[in-house]
Parts: sequence; structure tokens; C-alpha cells
Amino acid sequence: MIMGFNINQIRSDFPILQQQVYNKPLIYLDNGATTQKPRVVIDTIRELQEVHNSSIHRGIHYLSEQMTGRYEAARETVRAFLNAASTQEIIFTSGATGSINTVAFSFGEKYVNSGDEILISEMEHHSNIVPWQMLCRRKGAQLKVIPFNDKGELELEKLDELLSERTRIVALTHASNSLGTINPVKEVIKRAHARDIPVLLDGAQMVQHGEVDVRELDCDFYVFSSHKIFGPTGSGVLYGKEAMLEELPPYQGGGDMVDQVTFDETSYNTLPFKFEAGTSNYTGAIGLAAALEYLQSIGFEAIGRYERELSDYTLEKLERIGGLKIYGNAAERISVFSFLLDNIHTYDAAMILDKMGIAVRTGTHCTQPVMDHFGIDGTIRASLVFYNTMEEVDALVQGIQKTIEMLS
Amino acid sequence: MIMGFNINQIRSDFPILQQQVYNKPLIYLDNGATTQKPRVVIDTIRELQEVHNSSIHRGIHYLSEQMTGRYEAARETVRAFLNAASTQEIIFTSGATGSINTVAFSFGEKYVNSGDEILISEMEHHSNIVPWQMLCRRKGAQLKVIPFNDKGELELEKLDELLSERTRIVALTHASNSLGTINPVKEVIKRAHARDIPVLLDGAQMVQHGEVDVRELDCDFYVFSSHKIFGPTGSGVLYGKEAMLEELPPYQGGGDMVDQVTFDETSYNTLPFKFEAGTSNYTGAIGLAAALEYLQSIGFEAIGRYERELSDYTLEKLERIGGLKIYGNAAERISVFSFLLDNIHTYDAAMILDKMGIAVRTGTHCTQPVMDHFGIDGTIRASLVFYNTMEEVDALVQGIQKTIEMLS
Amino acid sequence: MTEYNVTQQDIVDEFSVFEDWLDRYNYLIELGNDLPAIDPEFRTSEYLINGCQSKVWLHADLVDGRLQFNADSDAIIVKGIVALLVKLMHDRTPAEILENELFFIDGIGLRQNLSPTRSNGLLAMVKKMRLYAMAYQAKENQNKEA
Amino acid sequence: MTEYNVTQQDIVDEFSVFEDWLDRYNYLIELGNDLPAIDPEFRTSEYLINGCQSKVWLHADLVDGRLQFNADSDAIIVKGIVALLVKLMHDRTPAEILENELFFIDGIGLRQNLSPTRSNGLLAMVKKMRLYAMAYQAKENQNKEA
Ligand SMILES: Cc1ncc(COP(=O)(O)O)c(C=O)c1O
Ligand SMILES: Cc1ncc(COP(=O)(O)O)c(C=O)c1O
Repeated sequence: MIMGFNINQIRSDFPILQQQVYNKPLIYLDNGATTQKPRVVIDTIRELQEVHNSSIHRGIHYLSEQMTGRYEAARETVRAFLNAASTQEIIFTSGATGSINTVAFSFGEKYVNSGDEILISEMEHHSNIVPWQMLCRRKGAQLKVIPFNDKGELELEKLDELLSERTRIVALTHASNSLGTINPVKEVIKRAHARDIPVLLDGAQMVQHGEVDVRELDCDFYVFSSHKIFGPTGSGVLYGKEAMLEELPPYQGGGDMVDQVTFDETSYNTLPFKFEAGTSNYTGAIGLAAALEYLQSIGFEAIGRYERELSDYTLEKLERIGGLKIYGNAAERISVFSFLLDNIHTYDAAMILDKMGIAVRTGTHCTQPVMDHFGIDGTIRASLVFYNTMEEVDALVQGIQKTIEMLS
Repeated sequence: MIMGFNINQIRSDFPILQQQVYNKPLIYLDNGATTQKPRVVIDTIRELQEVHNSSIHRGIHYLSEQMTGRYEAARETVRAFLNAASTQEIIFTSGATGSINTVAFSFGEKYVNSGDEILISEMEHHSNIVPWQMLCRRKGAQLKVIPFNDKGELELEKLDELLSERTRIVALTHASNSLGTINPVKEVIKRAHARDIPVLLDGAQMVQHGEVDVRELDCDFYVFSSHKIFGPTGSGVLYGKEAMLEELPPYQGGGDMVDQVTFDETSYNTLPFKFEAGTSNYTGAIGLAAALEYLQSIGFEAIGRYERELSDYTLEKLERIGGLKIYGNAAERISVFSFLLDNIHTYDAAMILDKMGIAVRTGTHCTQPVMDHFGIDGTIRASLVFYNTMEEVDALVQGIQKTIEMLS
Repeated sequence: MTEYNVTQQDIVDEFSVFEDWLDRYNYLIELGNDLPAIDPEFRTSEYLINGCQSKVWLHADLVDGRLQFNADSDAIIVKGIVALLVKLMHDRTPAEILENELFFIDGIGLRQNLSPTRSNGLLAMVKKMRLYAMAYQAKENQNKEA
Repeated sequence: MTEYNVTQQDIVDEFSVFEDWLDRYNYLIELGNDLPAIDPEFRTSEYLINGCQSKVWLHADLVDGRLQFNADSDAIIVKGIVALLVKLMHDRTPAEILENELFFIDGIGLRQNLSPTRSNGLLAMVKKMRLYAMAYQAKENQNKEA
């Protein structure tokens, strides 16, 4: 029992967790793909649409005023969550993918030229690979890759030789969505900064598992998705240091991101609006803030402690299953577990687990290079968050044993 | 009375319209900025989050399967709404701005080079100006502009000389958000196509007012936003002819839009997924489909007839107010009215109307060139949709008269 | 009812005895294990239907006016469904395949497995089986005319 | 209560007689009409605080240790609020302006008009008035030290 952490209470906050599938209680272990929403988030979105809905910024009427206030308050909530220096540094986007594409384009336009290098890692999600590849192709730059070892840990000893005179930016995942590894990002940032190279961290799999302090990390950019941290879909965050964001050209053009527009010349709005083109997803942003406040009400510390217990328990149980091999055994990890069963196709396993009400994911998890590293096609992935329980882990283990039985 | 069109019934479908502001009934005439949501949309979003929420595509488990099915059904609903030839032509984006930026980038990368020309009009929304300006700057191309006359009608007689050998694309608003003009888009498309120049239509202000048939129009691209057609925020649509979309490179990189990823080489997914990078806003897309189905249940024909009556009534009433000047008097129009009051600052007028519960918008409406055309700073805009009433128009007229009284 | 549809109905009836999903899967696994592996010469990229999450291989010939299917999958439950499809369509005339609706998949509650989002290759395989039937039928008609 | 705050309280009391919003606005319009237009030399881009939806011009001098404000707006209701701010802060020492909280705007229900999203220039104007006070105070302190 974790002090002040009442798992039954917490589960009752999530309507979907009360659900049955195929007449079995839903055991939702696909949180790496997307997380479920607490009632307060669902209610906030409903209330916004029933009582407050209005386009934000520049509206003088009551509704617009109210909604603008709540949108900007949401920005402050996100700022406090990340401990950013100012709300100017918090940009609302369509998601982590949108955030990374924004940086890849804007930073790329300004700072990346032919012959330059972009450094990523071997364990990146496609969303943190492809935008950089597209940039490299456009600019004639080169993609370099920090490899990981068979435990799924970055080979830090290779970092210094990979950081070169031509490296313009390092883009690294804070936590891996397929290996579960938490990367030593502070060390990477320190070494990159020693050479004046900025660092983008992909926090899509980190923020829902532990507190993040962008000033303590000293990262230059940080991105995450609302839907993976118990908030609504279609919303995300790009944090950037103010001085850096000031220098970058805008990404998308449209309403709200401009100051003056003529056909000859357009001047852009100040931060953060310069990067928020068009009618922003204000419902999404305010819903995200509701999710962050919900987490705060439980307490990140309590959540962290509970998840560590849950994670240790899961690892121990999985390791004891004969014929099960875990991919990703880093010392520092989130509660995300990729594994394979001897001679069993992942698709077969997932089909059987599904019919027991257990939702896991199979495939490459958008990290094909991780699969290539191990020479495999994909894995089965169980990803847990703080509303999952030891009993659900037991059910997963039983499910896996039954699967092995059926398929051997 | 329009057959089968019960305005009281319709108003009761929109919870927010029952609202009071400053103890006065809300009279919401800011529909050009964003529209309100019927209960069925609000309920659909709530239900998706309470019962079905799951990431789509590639998930084998029950929830993912269900949600994927609904997402792809939403695509079919949009296809039918636009009468597109195939669901491959329907791309879900973050909004009209996101859609236009997608085309400006992808089409621009493929077809626009130094010295080429992009043709837009003088009445475009900033979202259909700035992305093309940014493209022109990047590629050394030139932005050309079809002017409009003082009634707010495109000067079509100038079109043929503006379409040149170097014109690569025409991007034109279907209906103007500040003038109310419905443009003769079929004629423009015909003349552009005669020279093999593709045409993008910005339907952000059209789709909520009348039926659109992309095949009849024969446009090459069509874009609109969900939040302006009674759907949720953070979602929008890009229609593109399949053969055209096939040719274009992707815009954003990320999960779901790829086929195979290695660090050396990435191959892209098929349409429409090639243009849907990252976890898509599936809640938004399904909510949009719910809004379209709601409209279908009322009937576009009935809506159109009612809006024409409402529009004629409004115009007649406004024209009778002494000292009120309307900007935008095109023969073909949507129910959007921009006006100024003699010697009265728009901000003062909006402040007073607001306190009477009347929500209008003031400013440039993100169409600064339209304001420059008339040499004004901005207008007051009342924009109506099918849930507005003649009584609300009367209240607006009274409010304007009171405003004139107070400020003269 | 056509003989083809009788076969489909038989499959549905066979499955109706299983109340539990896992029993149905057990039966599919059995069927999958019983289906001989595809000839190595056809287990190649040329005959591969890539389903992203599982692979299916399919080869078809026309012998004496009847389609001879040879199919396989790397996932055993998928292979079980493949076995059912082969059981139904193997050694049939193109006309039989084209004139009868495929209903047994729905009837045994496996429709999900034919959804385009399952990315298991089955939907593409069913389409391909019909395509083979169409192609061979067209060829036969041509021959007749010639 | 400081004399500065007494003035603020007076403004709040004055407004409390109006029950209706439109009456309050009528009063603001009167105040706006009564405030003399800013000297043409200050109605220039140099003294402009661009609020996007309405414009505000502001100029300040220090005469005998007291701030002399000269301000205007193109929107009359905004100008009414400007008149109230000038009424309060004009001919005050920098210390008075800096040491007292500004509460009357809230007290008369006009806080909305000071929100950053109103883009009417008022928030920027209030900030600028305080900045002037700070700058002149710093200058005075320097002069004393020198
Ligand atoms: C004509 C027109 N085009 C484009 C847009 C941009 O739409 P959004 O802000 O939803 O992206 C708007 C609305 O603001 C519009 O009125
Ligand atoms: C590590 C990581 N980065 C980026 C993403 C992309 O997030 P989204 O799809 O929400 O844009 C994901 C999730 O899919 C992820 O796990």
C-alpha cells in the first residue's frame, strides 16, 4: 500500500475501466498506445462544449473571453507541470508528432544545411525518425544514430565520437515506447551542450510515468502528446527555450500566428502564438490541463512509487515464465514490457489474449529499427500505468500461460 | 415556415443556446469564428471516451478494432458528404489551416520552383495566404492576387491575364468569411483547368451553409474545419483527387504514415494514411462524422432554404439602419455580414452588444487585405447559421440602434 | 442451396458447438496444424500477401476447370482460417466461387479477422482468391471464343 | 487608507450606483468625451500602444516630482477607462503609483478589460504607466546620489 494512493478510488475515476469485453473484465495494458481518460477530463470537455464553446483570442464577447482565459490558464498549467520559465515557451500542437515536425521544419530551415548532421538514437519512435529523415533529404544533411546495446541501453561511450562539428541537433527519446528504457538524458544534454548543440527530448512515453523538469534537464525542446497522459486526442505540447523559439521561423502559416499581413510582407505574432497557426484545439488543451490537474491531485510522488512497485512485480512475474523473452532490460525503466514467446507468433498470442479481455499491442510499435536490432518482426507489448493493478498483472501472466499451452 | 424544419426543435438540440450571459439570453452570431455543437456530437465524444477509447490501426484487441472501425466509417461519412470518389481521397487533419499547409508544403515541394507563380485572391483568409507566402519565399516563387470589386465580387475579367504559363496552382476561398461572398468557383476551375492548373478551394466558410460536391466542382483539393461545421475542435479535412495525392510527397513524418522504416530509407504508407502522421485525432474525426450525420438528418435542402430566408431578412433589416454600411454586397452570399457604424469604433459597439448578450466579432477577421481594400481597420461581423432566428436578427438590430444612440 | 453453400453451412454448424472463444481458437489451431505447409517454391515474396501483422502466401492453378489452391500463413490461427477458406474454395470451378456469397466467416464470428484494419492478410487473400477465379474464368471464355 | 486609495474607492463608489451595465458604459462614454484629446504631437506611433482592436496613446512627464500623464484612445469606452486611470495617477509621485495596488478596475467590474486577451491596449497602458513611474523614480534617485 502506498500512502495516500487508493487504487480502487483511482480506478473508479476511469469509466472505461469498468467495462467488459467478451463478457470478461477489460484488462487494458495498451497504455503505450493511448491512455484512458478520467471522468474529470471527460466532464471538462463536455462542459466546454455545452456551456462555454467559443473561438479564442480577439473575441470581445463573453464566451470568447471566458474560453480564452481558460485556454491561457491551461498553458500556465502545462508550464508549471514542466517547470518551464514562462508560458511563452509552451506551444500547443496537435500531438508529439506535430511538435517534432514543427521543430524539424523550423529548426531545419534556420540551422541545417548541406553536409550537416542530425543525431538521433536507434530506439526512436518513427515520429522522431522520419521528420529528421525528411529534413535531411531536403537539405542534403545526414542522419547519425546512437546505437543501443542488447539490454536496450544507449551506448553512451559512442556519443562523443558521434557528436561532430557538423552536428546541429540531437533528438532523443526520454523513454522508449518499445524497450521501456529511460535514457540518461541529462548526461547526453551535458555533452551536447559542451559543444553548443541543442537537444530535443521526446517525452511522449515519459510524462505519464514521472515528473519532468525541463529547467533541471536543461533540454532545448521537449515534446509530448495529450492523449498519452490521460488527456484528449488531437492535442500536444512543444516546449522550447524562449531564446531558441524566438530565433526560429514559424512552421505553419495561418490565422492567429501573424501580426500584420499584406501580400508583399507578413510579420509574425509573438511567442507562443507564432507557432499556433489556425484555430487551436482549445478543447484539447483545456482537457489536457484537466488531466494534469487530476494527476497533481493524486501526487506524482505517490504515482511514481506505485508504478515502481507495479513495474518490479510485473518484471519478476514475466521473467519466471518459461519460454518468454523480454526485449529491453535497462536498469532504468518505465512500466512498458516487450516480449516474445518461443515459437509463437505475436499475432496468435494477441488474438488469444484479446479474447480473455486482455488488451496488449503487437507489432513494431513504430520502432522498426529496434526490431531490426534484434532481428525480429515485432513483439508483444504490455504497457502499464498507475491505474493498472497487480491482479491485472496476474491475469496477464495466466493469459500468457494459457496462450503458450494452446499454441505449443 | 420551411417544411420539415422545426427551428425550436433544432435550437433545443444545442445545449449552449439555452444559456444566459449577463442575465440575458445568449444571441450567438459569431458562427464564422466557430459553431456550436449539437447534443449528439457532445454525447458521441463522451461515449467514445467512456466506452471505446483506444488508439487506432494495427491494434488487434477489441477496443482498437472497434475504434478503428468507427474512424474509418467517419472517413466514409465525409466522403459521402463531399461526394468524393473514394475514401482514399479523404485525409483527416487538424483543421482547415492544417489542410492548406499540407498542400502548400507537399504540392510546393513537388511542383513549385523559382519563378513560378501561385494565384490566390484578395479576399483570402490569412490561412490561405501565409502558407503560400512562406512557400513562395522558400522557393523564390511569386504570389499573384485576383482582386475583388467594391461589392466584394471577384474581378473575373482579370483572371485570364493572371493565369500564366508559370501559374502552378490557384488557391481560392469558396465563401469569404468577412465579405460573405460565394465565389464563382466552377468558372475559375474551368478556366484554370483549361491551362492544366489545379485548384484548391478553401471551404471553411462554405460547408456549413450548403451542399458541396467535389466531383461536380471538379476541384483538385478541398479543405474545411470540423469546428466550423458543428463538430469538435482540432479536426479538419483535406480532400484531394487521388491521382494528385498519389504524386505528392508526404507532409509530416511519423507513426502510421510509413510502410518500412530504416535509417537509410523510408517507404510511405498508401493513401490516405501517407498524410496522417502520428496518432490521429480519432475522437475529432468521429465527432465530425456525428455532426455531418446530424445535418443530414435535418436535410441540407431545408437548411439551405431556411438560411436563405434568414439571410434575406437580415440584409433587409441591416440596410434600413441609418449610418450602417455593409461591406460585401455580392449577389451570391452566405449569411455572414460585415458592417460599420458611422463614426463609431467597432470595439465600442462590440462591447455594448456583448453586454446585451449579443456575440458578434470585430477586427480584421484574419482578412487584413480585405480591410486594406476598403481602407478600414476592421468591421463588425454577424455570422448566422441555421440555428439562428429572425427574432435574434431583430434583437441584433435593436442592439445596433441602442449602440448608435449611446455612442452618438 | 448450392453444394458450395452447404459446405459453408457445415462449417458454421461445426463451429456452433463451441461456446467459448478459446475453444473456437483451439479448433482453428488444429485446422491450421493439419493444413500442409505451402510448397517451398510458393513461400516466396512473389506469392506473399503482406498483412503487416502476419503473412499469408497463396498460389492458385486451374486444373480441369477447377481451381487448385495452395496457401499458408506464419500465424497459426490465421492459418486455421486459411484452411477453412481452402477447404471451401479448393477444387471448385471459378463460377462456383464467383456466384456464391462468402458467409461462413460471419457465421462463425470471425468477421473481425476480415476487417481491413486487422492487417493479417486475410482480407487481401479472400480478394485474391476471387481474382484468381475471375482471371481463370476470363481465360476460359477467351479460349472458348478462340 | 492612502489618499491614492481613497480616490480609487471613490471611483468604485461612484460606479456602484449603476445597476445596469449599459448605464456604466454610458458613464464611461461621458468620461471619455470629457477627457481632452491628447496633444497632436503625442498622437503618433512613438506614443502608440497598439492593442490590435483599439489604440491607446500615452505620454508622461515628471514635473516637480509628479507624473503628468497625457493619454487618449480611439475607442470611446476605452478612453473612458483611460480617463479613470489618468484621474487616479495624474499628478502623483512615482512612489504613490508604485506603492499602491490598483484595485478600482476590479471594483467596478472592468477587470475583463485588463485581460491580456482583450487586445485593447489597456493592460499595456497600465504597465507602461508603472514603468514610467519606475523610470522617473530611478532617475530621481540617481540625481540625489550624484
Ligand atoms: C475562409 C477561412 N479559411 C480558413 C480558416 C481557417 O480555419 P481554422 O482556423 O479552423 O484552421 C477560416 C477560419 O478561421 C476561414 O474562415
Ligand atoms: C516515444 C514516442 N514518441 C512519439 C510518439 C508519437 O506520439 P503521437 O502519435 O501522439 O503524435 C509516440 C507514440 O506513439 C511515442 O511512443
